[in-house]
Order: sequence, then C-alpha cells, then structure tokens
Amino acid sequence: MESIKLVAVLTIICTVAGALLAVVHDVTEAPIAAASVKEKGDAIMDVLPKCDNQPVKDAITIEADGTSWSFYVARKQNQFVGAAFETVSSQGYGGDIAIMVGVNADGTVQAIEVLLGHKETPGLGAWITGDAFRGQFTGRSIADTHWAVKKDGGDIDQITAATISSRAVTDAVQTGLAVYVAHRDRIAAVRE
Amino acid sequence: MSELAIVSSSPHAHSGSSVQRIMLDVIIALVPAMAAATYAFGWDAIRLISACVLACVASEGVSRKWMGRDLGVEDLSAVITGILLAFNLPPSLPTWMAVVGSVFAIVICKQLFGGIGYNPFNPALAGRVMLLISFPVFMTTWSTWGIPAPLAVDAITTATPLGLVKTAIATTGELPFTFNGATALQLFVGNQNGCIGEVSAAALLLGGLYMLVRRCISWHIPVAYLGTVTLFSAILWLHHPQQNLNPGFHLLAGGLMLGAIFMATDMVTSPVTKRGMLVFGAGCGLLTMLVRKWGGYPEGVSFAILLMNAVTPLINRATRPRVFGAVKKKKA
Amino acid sequence: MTPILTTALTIGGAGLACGGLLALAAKFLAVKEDPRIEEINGILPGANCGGCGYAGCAAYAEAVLLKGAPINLCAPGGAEVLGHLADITGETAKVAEHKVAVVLCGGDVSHAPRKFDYNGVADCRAAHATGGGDKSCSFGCLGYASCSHACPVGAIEMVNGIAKVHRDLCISCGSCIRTCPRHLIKMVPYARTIHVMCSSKDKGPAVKKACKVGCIGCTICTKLAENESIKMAGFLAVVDYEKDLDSDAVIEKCPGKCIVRI
Amino acid sequence: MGASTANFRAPGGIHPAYHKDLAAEQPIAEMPLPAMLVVSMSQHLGKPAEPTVKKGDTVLRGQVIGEAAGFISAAVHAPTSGTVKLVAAVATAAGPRATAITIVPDGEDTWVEGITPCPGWQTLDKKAIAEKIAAAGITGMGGAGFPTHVKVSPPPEAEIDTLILNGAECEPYLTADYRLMIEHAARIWEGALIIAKALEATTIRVAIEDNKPQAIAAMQDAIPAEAKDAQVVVLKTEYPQGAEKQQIFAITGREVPCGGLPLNVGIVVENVGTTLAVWEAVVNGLPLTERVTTVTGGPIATPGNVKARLGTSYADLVEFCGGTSGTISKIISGGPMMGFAQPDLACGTTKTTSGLLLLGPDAVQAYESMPCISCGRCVGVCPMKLMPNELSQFLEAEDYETAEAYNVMDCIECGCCAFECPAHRPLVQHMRRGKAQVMLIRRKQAS
Amino acid sequence: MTFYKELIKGLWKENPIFRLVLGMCPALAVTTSVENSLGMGMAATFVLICSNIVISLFRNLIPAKVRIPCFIVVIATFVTIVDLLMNGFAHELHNSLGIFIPLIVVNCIILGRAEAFASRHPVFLSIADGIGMGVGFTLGLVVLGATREILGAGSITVWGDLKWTVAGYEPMILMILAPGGFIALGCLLGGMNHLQAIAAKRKGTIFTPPAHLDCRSCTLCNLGK
Amino acid sequence: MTEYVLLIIGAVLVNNFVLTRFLGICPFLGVSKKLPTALGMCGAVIFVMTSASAVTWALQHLVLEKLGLGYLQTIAFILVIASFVQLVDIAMKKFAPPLHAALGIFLPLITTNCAVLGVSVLNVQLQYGFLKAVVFGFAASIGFSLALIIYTGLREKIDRANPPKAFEGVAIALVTAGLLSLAFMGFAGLVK
Ligand SMILES: Cc1cc2nc3c(=O)[nH]c(=O)nc-3n(C[C@H](O)[C@H](O)[C@H](O)COP(=O)(O)O)c2cc1C
Ligand SMILES: Cc1cc2nc3c(=O)[nH]c(=O)nc-3n(C[C@H](O)[C@H](O)[C@H](O)COP(=O)(O)O)c2cc1C
Ligand SMILES: Cc1cc2nc3c(=O)[nH]c(=O)nc-3n(C[C@H](O)[C@H](O)[C@H](O)COP(=O)(O)O)c2cc1C
Ligand SMILES: Cc1cc2nc3c(=O)[nH]c(=O)nc-3n(C[C@H](O)[C@H](O)[C@H](O)CO)c2cc1C
Ligand code: SF4
Ligand code: SF4
Ligand code: SF4
Ligand code: SF4
Ligand code: FES
Repeated sequence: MESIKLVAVLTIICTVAGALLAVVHDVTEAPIAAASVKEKGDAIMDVLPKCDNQPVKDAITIEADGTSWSFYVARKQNQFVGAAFETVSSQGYGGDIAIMVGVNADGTVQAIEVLLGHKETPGLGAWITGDAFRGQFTGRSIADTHWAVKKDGGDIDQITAATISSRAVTDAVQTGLAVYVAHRDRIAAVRE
Repeated sequence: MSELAIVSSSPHAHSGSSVQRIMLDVIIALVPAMAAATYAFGWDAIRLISACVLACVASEGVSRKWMGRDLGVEDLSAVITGILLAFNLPPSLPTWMAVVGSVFAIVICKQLFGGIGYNPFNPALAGRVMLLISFPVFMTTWSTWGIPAPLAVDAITTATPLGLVKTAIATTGELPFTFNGATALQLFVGNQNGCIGEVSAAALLLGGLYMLVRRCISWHIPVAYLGTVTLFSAILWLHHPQQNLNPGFHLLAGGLMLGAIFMATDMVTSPVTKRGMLVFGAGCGLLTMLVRKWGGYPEGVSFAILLMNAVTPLINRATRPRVFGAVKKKKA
Repeated sequence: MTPILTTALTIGGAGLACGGLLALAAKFLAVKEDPRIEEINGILPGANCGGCGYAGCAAYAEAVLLKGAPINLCAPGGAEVLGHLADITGETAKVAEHKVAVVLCGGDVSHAPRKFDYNGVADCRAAHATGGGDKSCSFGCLGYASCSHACPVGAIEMVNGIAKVHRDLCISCGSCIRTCPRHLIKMVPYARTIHVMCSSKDKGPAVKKACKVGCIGCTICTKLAENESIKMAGFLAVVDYEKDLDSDAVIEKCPGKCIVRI
Repeated sequence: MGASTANFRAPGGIHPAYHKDLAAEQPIAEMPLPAMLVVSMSQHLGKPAEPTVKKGDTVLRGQVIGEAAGFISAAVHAPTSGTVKLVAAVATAAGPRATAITIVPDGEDTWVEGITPCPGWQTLDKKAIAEKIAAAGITGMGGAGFPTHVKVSPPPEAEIDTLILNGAECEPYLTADYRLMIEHAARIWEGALIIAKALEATTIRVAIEDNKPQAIAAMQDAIPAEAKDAQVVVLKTEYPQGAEKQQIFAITGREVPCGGLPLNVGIVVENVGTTLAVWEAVVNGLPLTERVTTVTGGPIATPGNVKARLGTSYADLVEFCGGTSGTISKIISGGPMMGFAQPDLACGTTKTTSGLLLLGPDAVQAYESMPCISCGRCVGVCPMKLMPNELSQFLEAEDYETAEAYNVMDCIECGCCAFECPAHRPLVQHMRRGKAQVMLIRRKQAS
Repeated sequence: MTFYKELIKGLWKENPIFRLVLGMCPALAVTTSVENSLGMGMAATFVLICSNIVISLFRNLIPAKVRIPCFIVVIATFVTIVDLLMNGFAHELHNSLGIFIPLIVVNCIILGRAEAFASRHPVFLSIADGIGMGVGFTLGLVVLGATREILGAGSITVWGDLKWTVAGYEPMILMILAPGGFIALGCLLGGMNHLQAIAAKRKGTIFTPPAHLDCRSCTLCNLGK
Repeated sequence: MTEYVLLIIGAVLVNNFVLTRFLGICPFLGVSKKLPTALGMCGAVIFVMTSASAVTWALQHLVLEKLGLGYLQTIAFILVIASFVQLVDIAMKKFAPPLHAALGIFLPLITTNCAVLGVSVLNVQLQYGFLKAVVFGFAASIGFSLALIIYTGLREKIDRANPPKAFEGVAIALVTAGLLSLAFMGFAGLVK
C-alpha cells in the first residue's frame, strides 16, 4: 500500500537519523562539556591572581539579596589570594551583561572580563570588552572608589556615547564587590 | 522651414507653477533659519551648510551623469536636502562626515530610486539618521557656548535641552529645570543648544509662514504634528508633572519645529490627500513623543518622520478620496 | 548502546507519528484535483506574455485541460512545449509554422520628417491619439517604442526613430502587434525575408510628400514578383506571404526603395 | 415668476486666467460663404454618418448628405448649395481620420425643399419633437456632441424632472454661448420649453457663472411667463462649473453615480447653443447647418464670435477675423482646457467647434515633464475626486486593472489636474489613453 | 565536463547569494565579520555536500509525497551534527553564530539544492553541485562580510587573531548593524548586476537583473509560477 | 502584565524579527509585491508561528528534556513544524476551501521560513514559560506582519520608481528594506 510505504520510509529515515545523531552526540558530548568548562575556566583564570589550585573546582555558592553568587577561590601555596565571581547587569543597552570579576584577597579588583553573550552594540557599547575600559577597574576597591561613571559624578571613565553600557558594568562590578566584601571570610575559608 | 506648431494633449493652459519654483520658495523660507544658525554657531554653521549643499548638488550631478541621465540638479531639490541635512547636524561635526551623510542621502536614498519624486524616504533625514547611528559620538557632541541658565548648568552647556531632561530623569528622576515664560522665550528665539537648524523656533515659524502663503505646503501636516505632540505631552504633564515638562517645552525644544515645518512636509515622502496628511502628522507626533518619553534617544523627530514616510504609501491607499458619484444616490 | 537506541526510537517514533498522521490526513481529507494542471503549468515557459490569449501561463494550462483550448497556442514554447502538451493531453501536435514579427515601415527620421512638435507622453498610442501623431506620414511608425516596451523578450529595438524586430529574438507572442496603434506589425513566416516596408494607404503624391521611402503605388513590383506574390491593396503593395517570393528584381526596381530584404 | 439667483459650487476646480474680454463684447458676426466647405461625417459622438452623396453631385442647403448610422448617431446636412468635389478621409480636429464631403458652394445658398416651420409647437407630442430634432441633425454643441434626439427621448423608466440649460461657458477665452444668451435669450427660453415638454420636465434651470452679469440679466429678463418653475442660477466662477456632473451637483445637490448619466438622477443638461438649435429646428424647421464659434487668442487681429457654416476651414475663419500677427505656437480647436491642438489650420468646423484659439509663444511653453513629486495638488483640484497622480503612474506602468479600480473611467478629462501640476505631467493624456485602453479591455472581455 | 561545470557554476553564474538571491537570512545576519561569514559558509557547505550525497543516493527510494519531510530530516541531521561538532571543537565560533546554526535547516539553498538538483542527479554530480553551491555561498558571505566589516568596524578578522585593522579609520557602525546589512547587500548586488551588464554588452547579449525574490529557482512551492 | 506588554513591544518594534533579527527574509522579500498577497501571508504566518510556538514548547519541555535529548531540538522541531504545516494545509483544503484559496499557497513557503523555527529555538534559548512562549510567538509574527505590510506599501511605490538598470528588482528592494530597518532603529531602547 502506498501510504504504508510513505510512513515506512519516513520512519526508517528518522530512525537512522536518530541513531546517527546519538552516535555523534556520544562523540561530542565530552568535548562540548569540556569546551564550556574551559570557557568558564579560562575566564576565571584570566581575572584571578596567580594561583596553583583549580578555582573552577573550589567554588562556593552564597545567597545574597535573593540571588545566588558563585565564588571561585584562588589559592597559592594554600594561601587565599583571591576569588572570581560572575556578576550580571540587566541594565545593559541590549540586555544582560555578564562580567567575570577577579578580586584580590585585600578586596581590590584584579581584573574584569566581560563574558561572551552580551548584546551591546558593536562599535559602541561593545567597547566595554576593550582593555581601556576594563583596565581602569584594576586596583579599585569598594571603599576607595566612587562607583559611578564620570558623567554621573563618579570615578569611572565611561565610554563615549555608551554611558548606558558603562554604567551597567560599573554597577554590576560594584554590586558583586559588595557581596564579596560582606562574605569575604566565608569565601576565604573554602578548602578543597 | 518655419517653426512647427506645438501639438499636445489638453489642457493647453497651465497654472505656471513648477517644481523649481516650489523648491526656490522653500530655500527662501529657509533663509531666516540659516541666519539664526549663523548667528548662533558662526563659522561652523556656514561650514556645514556649504559643505552639505555642495556635496549634495555635486553627488546628485555626478551620480545622475554616471547613471546616464540628464543632470537634474536644476530643480534645486538637492540644495534643500543639503541645507536640511546640515540643519540636522551638531555644529562641531567634522566636515567629512557631513559630506558622507550628504552622499548617502542623495545617492543611496534618492538617486538609486530614480531621483526626485521616487524616493520613499526623506533623504536628509535618512542621511542624518545614518550619521547618528554610524558616528554616535560625533553626532551627540554639542558645542560649548554660553547659554544662560536654566538651559545650561553654569552657563555653558554641552547638552541639548531634551538631552538634559532625558539624563536627568534617568539618573535623578527629577526634571533639571522648570519651564516658565523665560525658558520658553529662550527656546523660541534660539538661545539653546542643538543641531544648527533647530535653535530658533521663531526663524523656522517665519519660514513656515512664507511657505504657507506661497502654497508650498499646506497647514495639515504641521498642525496635526504639533497638535498631537501638544496633546500627548499635555496628557503626560497633567498626569505626572514631576516627570514631564509641559507641552510648551516639547513644542519648542529639539527638532520638532524644524521637522514639522520643513521635513514632515516634504511632499515627495508624505501623503497626497488632506486626510492622509492629518494622519501622517498625527502619526509623526505620536512616534516623536514615544521616542522622547520612552525611547533610547532623547529626540524622536527624525525617526518618527522616517517611520511615517514608510507608511505613506499605505496612508495614501487608505485615504483615497471617495470618488464623486461613488455612492449611488438616487433622486434626492 | 541504550541512549543510541532511545534516540533512534524517539526520532523514529516521531517520524512514524508524523508520517502516519499525514498519510491518514491525506487519505481521509483528500480533495480531488487534476494533477495535470500542475504538470502543464510546469512545462509552459512561464513568460506570461499572453500570446496564447489567456491571462498567463497558468490560465492557459487550465484552459487546455478544462476548456479544451487548442494545445498549439503557446508560441514562445515552440515545438518542445507542444510535444509535451500533446503527450499529456493525448492530442496530436500540429506544429505551427515559425513566425516572426516585422514592422512594415521604413520611414525613419531621415526619410519621414515630423509634421508638428509633439509635447506629451512618449508612447505611440498616446501620440497617435494626439493630433493623429506627429509623423509626416499618418501611417508610419511613430517611434515612441510602445511595441518595444510591450515585447517580453526585448526583441524590438528602436533604430533611427523606427522600430526594428530582431527576428532571431522574436518569440512570436504577438504582444507588439496588439500594442501598435498604427497596425504596422505583421507576423510573417520566419523563412520570408523580402518585405514591402510601408503601410501607407495614401495615394502616391501624398506618400511622396510625406516620406522618401514610401510605397507610391506604382505597381511595378506586382509585375516583377513571381506568381503574384505581391499584390496591390488600394495604393499599397502588399506581399502575399502564402506564396513564395525570392526576387531581387523587385528590390532593385522599386522606385520608392521600400522593398527590402532583412 | 420664480426668478431668483443663488451661488453654488462643486468640489475641486481651478481658476485659470479667463481672457474672455478679447471677444466678449463682439456681437455675433455672420461670416460670408467661403470658397470651399469640408464637412466631416464624424461631427458627433457615436457612429459617423454615412455619406449619401458622391463626387460630382449637386446639393442644396439643408439636404441630407450624411445619414445617421444607427440610434446614437446624427444626420449631417449640406451647409449650403453647391457641388460635391470630393468624398475622402481627412484628419479631424480630434486627430483620427474620418470621411468628409468637400462642397464647392454655388453662392446661391438655396434651401432644400420641404422645410416646414412649426410655430405652434405646443401641439406637438414628445415623439414628434424628438423626431424633428433628429431630422435636424442636432447634436450637443457644448461638449462631446452627443446626439440631442437621444437625450430628449429618455427611456420610459427614467423620470426626468429637471432640465438644466448649461450657460456656464467655463472654458477660458470662449464667449460664443455668452453672446447667444445676450442676443437670443427669448429664443433660448422657448427652446428650453420645447425640450422640457419633450422630457416632461417641470423644472428648468439656467446655469451661468457670475462673471457674465450681462448674460445673467438677459436670461433673467427673458424668463417666459408660461414657464412654471424656471430660474437663472448664478454659479461661482470656477472651472469646470460647466461640466454637467459638477453643475448638477452645484444646482441640485444630486450626485450622478459613477459611470452613470444625468438621467439617472432625473436631469438632462443641454447647452444653450443646442437649445437655440432646437428652437430653430422645431419652430423654423431648419436643420443644423451653422454654428457660432469664438475665434480668439493673442495672434488673432480682431477676435470675435463668428456664425459660420459647418465645414468652414479654420484658415477661412482666421482670415475673416483679420488674419494673424506674430508667431503662432499653438492652434486649438475649442477652449484651452479641453480643446484639441491642431498641426495646422486645415480642419473644417463641426457642430462642436465652440472656439478656435490661437496662442502665441508667450502663452505656450513646451514642457519637460518630471516625475510626480506627490504634491497632491492634482488630487485637491480634481472635480471627480480622483487621484490623478497615482492613476497616471499606474497607467504609465500599464497597470490597467488597478487604474480601473481607482476609477480612471470617471475622469472627465477636464484638465484641472494637469493645469495645476508643478511637475508638468501630461496627466490628462495618460487618462485619455488609459480610458481608451480600459474600454478596449472591457470590450475584449465582453466578447 | 559536466562535473566541472556543476562545480564552478555556483561561483558566479548561479551564485546563491548574488544570482539566485537565496538564503538571505544567514547572509544578512552573520556577515558582520569575515570570520563569522567563513564559519557559516563552511557549516552550510558541509551540510549541503552531505545532504546532497545522501539524497542523491536514496533519490529513487524516497516517495515523492514525503520527499520534503524526508529531505528535511536528512538536512536536520547534518545540521545537528555540525552544531554538535562546532560546539565541541569551535566553541567560540559556535557562540557567535548562535541561533543561525540550527537555522541552516531551513536555509532555502540547501533544501532548494536537494529538491532541484540532488533528487534528480547522480551522486558525483550532486557532490559537485554541493561543493560548488557551498563554496559560492561561502564566497558570497565572505564578500559581504568583508565589505561590512571593513566599513563598519575598520578591520578584517579572518580567524581568531588573524586580523587586520585599518588605522585611523572612523568606522561606520551602521554597516555592521541590521540596516547596513540590507544596504550593503543591495549595493553589492547592484554592483554585480552592473558588471554583469557590462559583460553581457561585450558579448552582445541582453542582461536582465534578477527581478524576483519569490524563490523562482526553488520549486518547493508554486508561488513563483 | 507589564512584562507581557514589554515582551510584545520588544518583539514587534524593537527587535523586529525581520528588520533587526533577520529572520524570515525570504518571504519578506518574496511576498511583498501586492498587498492582498502580503495580507494572506501575514494571516498564515501569525497562525503558524503562534501554534508552532506552543507545539514546540510542549515538545521540548514534555518530551525532549524529559528524555535528556535536548540536542535533538533542531531535527525534532523541524519535523514537527513541517508536518504540522502540511496537516494544516490538508485540513484547511478540506474544511475551509475559501481560506485555503487565500492562504494555502503560503503554507508550504512557511515550512522553510526560518522565522518559525527561529521563534521555536529562541523560546527554548530564552527559557520562556509556556504562556510567554506563545505570546512571544504571536508577537514575533505580528512584528513580521507589520514589517511585511509596511514594506509592501513601499514596494508598490518602488515598483513604479525608476532606479538605474543595475538596481532594478532585488537590489533596490534590499536598499529599501535597509532604509526601513534604519527607521526602525528609532525604537531602539524602548525595551531592554
Ligand atoms: C544603534 C545604537 C546603538 C547603541 N548602542 C549602545 C550601547 O550598546 N551602549 C550604550 O551605552 N549606548 C548605546 N547607544 C547610545 C545610547 O542611545 C545613548 O545615546 C548613550 O548611551 C547615552 O549617551 P552618552 O553616552 O553620550 O551620554 C546606542 C545608540 C544607537 C543609535
Ligand atoms: C454612451 C453614452 C450614452 C448616453 N446615453 C444618453 C441617454 O440615453 N440619454 C441622455 O440624456 N444622455 C445620454 N448621454 C449623454 C450624456 O448625458 C452627456 O450629455 C453627453 O455625453 C455629453 O456630455 P459632455 O458634453 O459633458 O461630454 C450618453 C452619453 C454617452 C457617452
Ligand atoms: C470639463 C468640462 C467642462 C464643460 N464646460 C461646459 C461649458 O462651459 N458649457 C457647456 O455648455 N458645456 C460644457 N461641458 C459639457 C457639459 O458637460 C455637457 O456635456 C453639456 O452641457 C451637455 O449639453 P449638450 O449635449 O447640449 O452639449 C463641459 C464638459 C466638461 C467635461
Ligand atoms: C516643503 C518641502 C519640504 C522639503 N523637505 C525636505 C526634507 O526634509 N529633506 C529633503 O531631503 N528634501 C526636502 N525637500 C526637497 C525635495 O522635495 C526632496 O529632496 C525630495 O524628497 C527629493 O525627491 C523638501 C521640499 C519641499 C517643497
Ligand atoms: S510612407 Fe510608408 S514607409 Fe514612409 S513613413 Fe509612411 S508607412 Fe512608413
Ligand atoms: S511599430 Fe508601432 S508601436 Fe512600435 S514604435 Fe512604431 S508606431 Fe510605435
Ligand atoms: S482630467 Fe480627470 S483626473 Fe484630471 S482633474 Fe479632471 S477629472 Fe480629475
Ligand atoms: S500635481 Fe503633479 S506632481 Fe503634484 S501630485 Fe499631482 S501629478 Fe504629482
Ligand atoms: S533564509 Fe530565512 S526565510 Fe529564507
């Protein structure tokens, strides 16, 4: 019968396709997982001070103001040297901006990294990923800095014509730092 | 052989109007605003206006030549595009950017469609918006010149009144100044920051009056536009006076007058029927206020007009007049 | 192995479900329709030139099947399409003779001047309706290229102010013939190359006044042409395309120089 | 006497320069017989008449030389006595060729026998009136030249209550109707009564624009006592108040439906000249062999209103008016808004030749047309409320279907749109061609 | 040789982007840089070749009525494979191409080639077609991507750090935003048409620019007819 | 409530599917010759996109995720969408022939319309709940329709324009779409 043949062909093709995909999935599962872990790990390592542990694994989750924060702890010779955390601003020009912030043990920023996936405008807001903008956060702490862009009377140089993005990053970093400061002891106490 | 008689289809009489004459009238109407611009911004105004006009006329001539068409600059419409584009630029803009905008306006927005009459979008506005998006830094850097408070903090301003309001509302949630008779006068005569053509509402209104008298424009679009803005801003203002300035401010600040009088009225890109013009003007008004109040930009005139340009064919279609005799009337 | 199996089964099941559903739907909800319409539509060239007399290729396809329209109406499609149509409909194919359009006027700007200064729409039909057209000859080609615009394949070129058909590009759709307000264009067998390039019905003296290459009705050609293949229609010599004509004599002897080979 | 005046206007319209002063005060002058008359068989709307004479025949004035070829057609009569010199196709004023009969007058101007005056027309019934009008070959003298006997015999289901006499003469330059109203007011009124009788219409209105006070006064004074409901209506001077649909709307507020006729709203409109011709035909029994034509324009030496035989060549008319001075750039048969431009002065007058207008270079420029700049002026002035800008573009693109949907067939070719267009677009020409093309398509679909 | 002909036709004569005007969504969306264009192009090429092979192999077995669902399943399979592979081995590229990888499934070119070519031709020709069209598509994307990136960002990024920047250039951001995509493609297309017209004139033939966007070259539906 | 309003404004104006997200360009360019045709397409798209959002959401959350087969998204979605469209086609032909005459020719085209698959994938990526997914699908299709209708009006004007030979047809249509998209940039920032 005609229609049975139709159904049969379609079913067979689907089954074969399914099997094939399962195989490929099987093969790529590990690399994909590794790639996303590495993606994160790379970002974390980029912002942390030199350390000899594996911060991705030394993580602690802290609940603050209704959000949960993951802190990745860096140690050198078993000494707490700093931590990295991801902070997200929903005030970006194009939507959420996720930033990886690395702090030293003394609470000063080691470095920040804007994570992929932000939707700021190329050529404008996207400059928040540039060294010039990110660089100015290094060395700042919650206390010694007026956490606002210059336009709003603060200390951070905004990117020209991208105040919104600059503001978003600034706010996000500040919020994260505050959480860090508040919970520094718990974070520093993390052990493998 | 003697000259041959001319044979053409009727009518054999003509009102004597011509495109060139209309365009010349518009240029005349733009003179007061050009004077005001020169008074306010001096050399920069002259520099930008001449750069834009030259670039527009030249690119029109060159592109038409290149397309194998007759020169077509004598209708003067490119001159208007040039002046109006310049009017929409901040005084400090580098000359080369003005030239890029002019070429974009004339070549991409006008000549690619076949030249005058065929362009669906207002070339000068498309040029401005292209520049605004391409070079936001330059397009939002305002000159610093002495302007009395309240339109400027400490007598020097680097922002337009609308920009001031927008940032103030966004940061402090309060209005930066109150709007009173003095502020209105300041805005009206042109003591404010902004694009070179939009500083003086008075000069623009004068030009508009001239165009009305010369029948270059009809009252429908400007009135509907300004009326809708007034209405919309009045509602907002009455609803929440702490967050919204009163309608007078919205009317006088920014590019509204320039847009309503000179740019929304561009006949090529606006509807042909009177009813359509009213719809067009009202649409511009709504969109302008939408952007001013909730949008990412402090000023929405350019976008509003461009968006309404886009729906103009639909408006024309929807507001087709009822043909005489279309409804069967039996004996009265 | 299990995950692979699950996956295969899931997708296979989805395929089964979808396919089954579609098959069922197709079976129970089917609406009858002659599949040949589709087929014919696919075979027709899709130029939508209207030469067949229908609103376009799709309309013709329908007409062939439903209204019994003759299958040899699509000139652009030629023998190939005809063959296919014959196969589908089961009718016999009678290949029409290959014909091309020719503009029967040779009075270009250098031969037939303008009689007034026409100021208006550059369209032959419009010009013809305004003071009868500005050409000195009231029958000749006006040169405003309406036929050229009407031609779906761009086979008509304006040369020196009159229309010329490129015979090898012409697909004999007849669009130009329907357009020309002067009725100057005729469909003639491709094999025929000798034409009287004039359509003026005026008497000799009037033609002479209007045009340097007009037919003055001297009847010389009718005598020279073999087997009466040129006849007089009033004051105009007309080629009878049913009969053979291959004589250089008529071309040479025509005092009006209006018989040419193209 | 219900004689009162009122001021009305219809939608749209323009105010061209009128130039009526050139010929307005020139009384109607009778032109002597020219050396030759070329009488076209296509004098009217509908089928051309069929010639009933051949070369060499002698004819008498008023003798039928062309028979009506069907119902919507009209007979043509010899304008004078003489010999037929030629029966051949010649170009008409409107362009296309049509058969014409060339008559060389014998100078006697002998009337044919059988002319029967009928001063007591009141006893005639409507059919008899219509027959007399048909026999006289009368066609509309104000516009398209529609055979008048058709108009006065409406189908029985149409109830005509109003007859409007069109004395608007809204075309610039032309003054023929104006002179007729001043000089023959009483006859025109009587003609109106005749037509009203044929139509069984009870109301008669005479429409005159307010720039013709003398004509208004003359017509007002001549309102006959026996007319029950007769009035002169003064219209605001605005082109095209003379167009019947607009005029009907201005006077009665009735809108003639799209594609409809005045009789659909119970009205018949007749030109005052036509009415006078009806009077001549019924009361004096005379067929239509002459008409008044305004010969005017800058280059004409002495502009005037000339009563000339049908078939008088334009050249003879110009000669009668003292010839020309200066360059002639345009020769127009009719008025400047709706008339036909001529390549030369060869044509002969017809029943519809209301004017012959010559324009010098100062009044004419050859225009380059530009793309439409969508200024909307044409939309504003179109008395039919069409969108000429869009229509012309559809027609340029040969999109006849859309053009038809946009009511191209309702265009009355008044020329207001093209008059106003700053881009000098040949809008009316587009409409003309479009209408012709749509008619063609419709006819093809019908068959 | 036909194989050769099928192989090169996609480069110019039947270039999917500039001549056939197909697959516009990815063409506009991912061409903000050369790198993305290349990635997208290669992904699509891979899918195109694979699906062409499979469909050509089984073309006589697939009943006409379910051919579209079958083709789609085949294509979707390869798309998912590319998706997975890219996610595993070219993670960053995968991130920046985003949603447009799964959308290769509905890319008109691939289904169009399956329907118009692979289902009617033997395998080796279908491979040629796949390579040709794929490379043509990639080429189109790269040209567009390069134009947009140079004008809009003042740089050319071929892969990762292989990048040139035009010094002192003030980039026209518009070009890498949505409107710039449309305008750049429109202008490039116009330019190509112009070249084509010049070439045609030299050869003495007539050239008409593509006037139809209604998928004429794709026979999936009858809309173009 | 505001959330949904913003979602709709965002999908219709700010991130218009066609003009800023570049989804569904083929039908956008292809079916914009005449207004009636465009309206038919809009009707079909609105129907299909809304229902496809619902169906694929259910598929993803009730089947694929439950089975841990998230990576089969593409193939499963397209299979279901294609069958669904075809089913609608058949059913419509049977039960509503006039509607089929009006919309039928567009249905096959919609199968290969990336907007439909796009909206399904986006619903998953953005982790919308069922209601939100359906509203998003609806709003996106409205956005598509809005752009298509406006564009069709423009196309009718452009078709009567007089571009240079090389730009006739597709090229000028694209430039027009670009300018329309430029105008739509004005909505930027209305919704984050
Ligand atoms: C297309 C476009 C994209 C923009 N993208 C961003 C952006 O990503 N980030 C940003 O802060 N501002 C962006 N802006 C600019 C904002 O609208 C606003 O002008 C600016 O952020 C505030 O101006 P300021 O920095 O000069 O104070 C963009 C503007 C446009 C026209
Ligand atoms: C096809 C046609 C049929 C007409 N039939 C009638 C008719 O039956 N009765 C009538 O009174 N007028 C009839 N008319 C005349 C019109 O009402 C009108 O008076 C005539 O067309 C002259 O109009 P114009 O001079 O404004 O162009 C007809 C006109 C046309 C064109
Ligand atoms: C634009 C336009 C203007 C007209 N102007 C006049 C006019 O001024 N006087 C006139 O008698 N008829 C004028 N007509 C013709 C009338 O519409 C109508 O056909 C005529 O009065 C009918 O009468 P008739 O059949 O006796 O000619 C005009 C027609 C048109 C379309
Ligand atoms: C009243 C009026 C307003 C005009 N406004 C503009 C304008 O805003 N921008 C512009 O480029 N051209 C303007 N023009 C000139 C011209 O109409 C315009 O360039 C056309 O769009 C070119 O086709 C205007 C012309 C007139 C008569
Ligand atoms: S006389 Fe004959 S050849 Fe000459 S222009 Fe007239 S038709 Fe043409
Ligand atoms: S052949 Fe006819 S249609 Fe063609 S250009 Fe000559 S007059 Fe015009
Ligand atoms: S000519 Fe036709 S379109 Fe023009 S104004 Fe008169 S009625 Fe209207
Ligand atoms: S008057 Fe002329 S330019 Fe103005 S809208 Fe009409 S056609 Fe266009
Ligand atoms: S590629 Fe997106 S709809 Fe065709």
